[in-house]
Amino acid sequence: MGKTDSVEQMILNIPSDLKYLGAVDAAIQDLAREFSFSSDAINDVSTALIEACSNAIEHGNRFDPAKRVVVTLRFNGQSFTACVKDEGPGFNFQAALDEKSPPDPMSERGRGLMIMKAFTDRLSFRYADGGLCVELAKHRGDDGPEE
Amino acid sequence: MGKTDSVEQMILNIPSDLKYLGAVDAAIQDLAREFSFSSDAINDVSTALIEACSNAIEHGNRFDPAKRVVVTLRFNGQSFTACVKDEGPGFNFQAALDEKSPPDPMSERGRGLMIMKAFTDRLSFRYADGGLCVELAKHRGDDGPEE
Amino acid sequence: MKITQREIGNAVILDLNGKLTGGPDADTFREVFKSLIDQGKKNVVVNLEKVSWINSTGLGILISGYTSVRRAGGDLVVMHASDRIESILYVTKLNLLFKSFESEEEAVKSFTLAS
Amino acid sequence: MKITQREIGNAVILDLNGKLTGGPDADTFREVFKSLIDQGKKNVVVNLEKVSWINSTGLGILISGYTSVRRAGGDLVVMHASDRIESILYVTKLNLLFKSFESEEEAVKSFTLAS
Ligand SMILES: Nc1ncnc2c1ncn2[C@@H]1O[C@H](COP(=O)(O)OP(=O)(O)O)[C@@H](O)[C@H]1O
Ligand SMILES: Nc1ncnc2c1ncn2[C@@H]1O[C@H](COP(=O)(O)OP(=O)(O)O)[C@@H](O)[C@H]1O
Repeated sequence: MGKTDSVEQMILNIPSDLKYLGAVDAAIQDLAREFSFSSDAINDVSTALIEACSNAIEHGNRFDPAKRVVVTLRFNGQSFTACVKDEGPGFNFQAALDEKSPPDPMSERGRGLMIMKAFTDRLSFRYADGGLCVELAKHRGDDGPEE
Repeated sequence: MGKTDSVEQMILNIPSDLKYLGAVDAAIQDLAREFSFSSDAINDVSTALIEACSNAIEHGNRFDPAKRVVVTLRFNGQSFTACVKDEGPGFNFQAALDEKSPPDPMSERGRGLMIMKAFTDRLSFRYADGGLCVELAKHRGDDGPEE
Repeated sequence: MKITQREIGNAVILDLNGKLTGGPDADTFREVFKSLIDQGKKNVVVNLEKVSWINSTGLGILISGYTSVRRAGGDLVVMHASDRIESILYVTKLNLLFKSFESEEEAVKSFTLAS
Repeated sequence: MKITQREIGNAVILDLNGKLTGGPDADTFREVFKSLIDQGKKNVVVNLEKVSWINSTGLGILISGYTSVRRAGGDLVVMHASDRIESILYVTKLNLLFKSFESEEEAVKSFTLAS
């Protein structure tokens, strides 16, 4: 049974509403377990993915009920990649990615990108189909030390 | 914030592979909890939905890796509806729905429709976009006795 | 789905872990039962405690196990089924086919009483 | 998210249940803290045992609670955080801000030692 990359993918399409984050989290956790990810790696990908979805809902779509967030999950033998696409204008992600100093410890915001960077092996942004797409990648984590 | 029916929906698009059923199950369970379904109703919709997806993968798409199953979940205040769409030729669902006698107790197959009927308030089939769509509906179950 | 096997008295306990959905699971299950019967072990308790859910194909797998041990003069019972699985057994009337127990002790004792 | 409140000695324990994600949760949380401080209760243990996950907005909610009790001369600590939540606290260095305890006893005792 020949399997291509596009075959082994699950797509979740949700409204711009935080209520749906739990369903995304539950789905990615089950799938990562199904693909034999280590429990640390399962936690890491779920955390990073939920963070990307939160930003897409809040900053990308600004909770606009008419806009959608589309999450594409791809597993192959060793790793997982995800794309979280919103319908927003995007932002200066290069500056944000280059930012090295952590936010003020007492600040209530500004830790999302830091979390996504810490819990993935690769994090990138691109514009696609009239929205921003955040791409995350993570190794399955059975043959190397977890961070 | 005006909400229409199409807004409050989540769409899951999976390959024709049983590995993905767990992610669908996990998502529907979390969402039903989020929408305050009773725990009996949560179990019932999950069971019926998984059964519909199993049939779509096995009988509809015959495990063809190039074919997809698209699950649309809709919640409103009181109830849940789902559509499970495959890319297969369909079957004589009217005869199957009219069937009143249970399968032979020792038969290893033939209990899927019976389960879907038992765990939903409404079950129907229709053809759409070159495939079969199974529609399930279930009340949220807090103000009436469970079956 | 993972299956681990242990014995108490004249009963074999199969601890299942995962989801029971057909596909590759069906073959694994059939092989386990074949090998049990070859060894003359025919009283089987299927522990569903760690089975999060089951579909109708999964029920078929249980029935195939049931059929093979009955043919060999034994029995199959289940234990620790969740509410969700209990209600599926009830709706399909499979609760009339294989007994369902809440404790391992009762499940194991059921074979002694029957024989 | 549900919040229930109980007291042990001079500590208030907030048992959270659900996901900590911002939105309406943030307002609920702020009101709870406002009312606690109005009553002069400023040593708070946030029980995360039943919190399945948290995002960065949820962290912000914890920080806002922390800020308000510290301003009132009290403290906020967390307990029973899952591995997943612990690793988020670690990565964001918030483990340096609020202490995390594995037992309720230790969490409650932390206030007596500090004051
Ligand atoms: N999907 C997005 N669309 C638009 N802007 C975004 C998106 N994701 C992040 N941003 C911008 O990057 C900033 C930093 O994001 P983040 O580190 O997650 O912190 P926070 O969400 O708490 O502000 C946000 O305040 C926002 O301006
Ligand atoms: N999505 C579908 N596409 C085509 N045929 C279907 C579909 N769902 C059910 N069927 C047909 O209905 C029959 C009965 O289904 P079911 O009651 O679920 O039992 P089982 O799946 O064990 O055969 C199937 O054997 C199949 O022929």
